[in-house]
Amino acid sequence: MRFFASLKDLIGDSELEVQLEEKTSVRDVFHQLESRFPELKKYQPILLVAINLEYANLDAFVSPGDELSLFPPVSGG
Amino acid sequence: MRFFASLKDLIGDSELEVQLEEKTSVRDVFHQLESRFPELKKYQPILLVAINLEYANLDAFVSPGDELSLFPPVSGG
Amino acid sequence: MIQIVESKIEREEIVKSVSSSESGAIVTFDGTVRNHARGKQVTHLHYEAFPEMAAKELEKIRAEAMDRWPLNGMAIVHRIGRMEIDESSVFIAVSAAHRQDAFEACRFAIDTLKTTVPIWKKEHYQDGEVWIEGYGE
Amino acid sequence: MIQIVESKIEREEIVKSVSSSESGAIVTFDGTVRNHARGKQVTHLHYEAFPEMAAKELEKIRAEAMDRWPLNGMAIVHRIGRMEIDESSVFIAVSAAHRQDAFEACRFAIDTLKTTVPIWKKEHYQDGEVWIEGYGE
Repeated sequence: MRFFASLKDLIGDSELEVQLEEKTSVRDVFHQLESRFPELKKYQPILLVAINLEYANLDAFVSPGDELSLFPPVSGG
Repeated sequence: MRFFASLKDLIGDSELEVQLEEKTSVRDVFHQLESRFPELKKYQPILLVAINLEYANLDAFVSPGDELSLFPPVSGG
Repeated sequence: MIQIVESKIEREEIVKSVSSSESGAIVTFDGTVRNHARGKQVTHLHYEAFPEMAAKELEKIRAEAMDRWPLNGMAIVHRIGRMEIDESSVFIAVSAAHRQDAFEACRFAIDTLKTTVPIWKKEHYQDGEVWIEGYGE
Repeated sequence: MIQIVESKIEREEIVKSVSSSESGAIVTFDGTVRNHARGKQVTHLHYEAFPEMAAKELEKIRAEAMDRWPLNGMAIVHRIGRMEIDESSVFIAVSAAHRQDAFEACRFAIDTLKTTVPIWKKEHYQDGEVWIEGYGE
């Protein structure tokens, strides 16, 4: 998994390896992560999700080998 | 008087001295000019008029000493 | 900066003239000479101005834009004389704290310029030349 | 030209990359670092990107713009890393035969970029720093 901006600061790292046994929803991965990083909770309503460089949402599924990224709303420009 | 673009070509000069005895409407000046340059007629509906560098119209008056300019619709940019 | 020039337009210089630490956006419009118009191949252009009045009308456009939008700066430079394909005939730069204002003011400036500023374009083709008078597009 | 760069943005080069003899208009948007934001004095900015995905999203913006408007070219360059006041963080150049298309496509590109491209800005003040996340303006 990859994290950016304040989410990276919160996790304390830009990458994290997550073991999946099979297809899992992003929501489940997020909740597992939330149990380790309780502050993640406040991100849920605004969180952006990408799977393999494409936007997805919390109901999407990730399989072993996929690259899942979580980040806050963007502010480029 | 000053002329620009195709009007200058039509008159054959960029300037022309016109003798005014007193306040005269631009329309009258135009008609005097039209008697010398009949091709001016076709310009009447589209003609732009400036007196002393400010836009005016055919009903405006010019006095001796004023600078009257006539030109076609603009196409800068 | 309001200028009517006879030489090549220096874009970077004009952009610098409007930039400021208060600005978050600079929008520019660059009018360039196209190689075709009215279904004909254009070889080059010639622009003529009523210079004193054109400068005055350009100033009016800037004053009105600065009044209508919260801008930090606006520069308008129009070139006259002979111009080749690809060269710039007019360059407008607008700076503002917020981009919406810069976009709207820049568009207002070029739209107004094309109807009020006494400058005329003559298109030269292989087989002749024509004064363009008034804007259809 | 779609680029994410770490060095100063070269505006003239980007404009050249979109200019063509078929174009009558080039509109550019230049996003510059303001010296204040949210009521605070800004000392400098830092931009971070999700680089592979940001490049992909910028390409999508260009593809959609080229599809929706009759354009001759569109270039988008975003700088990341540390930026000082007055420096450009993003530069967009759009060329088209007609100015309306260039204006609309340029505005579409910056508006879309600000909501879809994974790049984040951190504002640095005298007394701290804050990640800006999401756009209010």
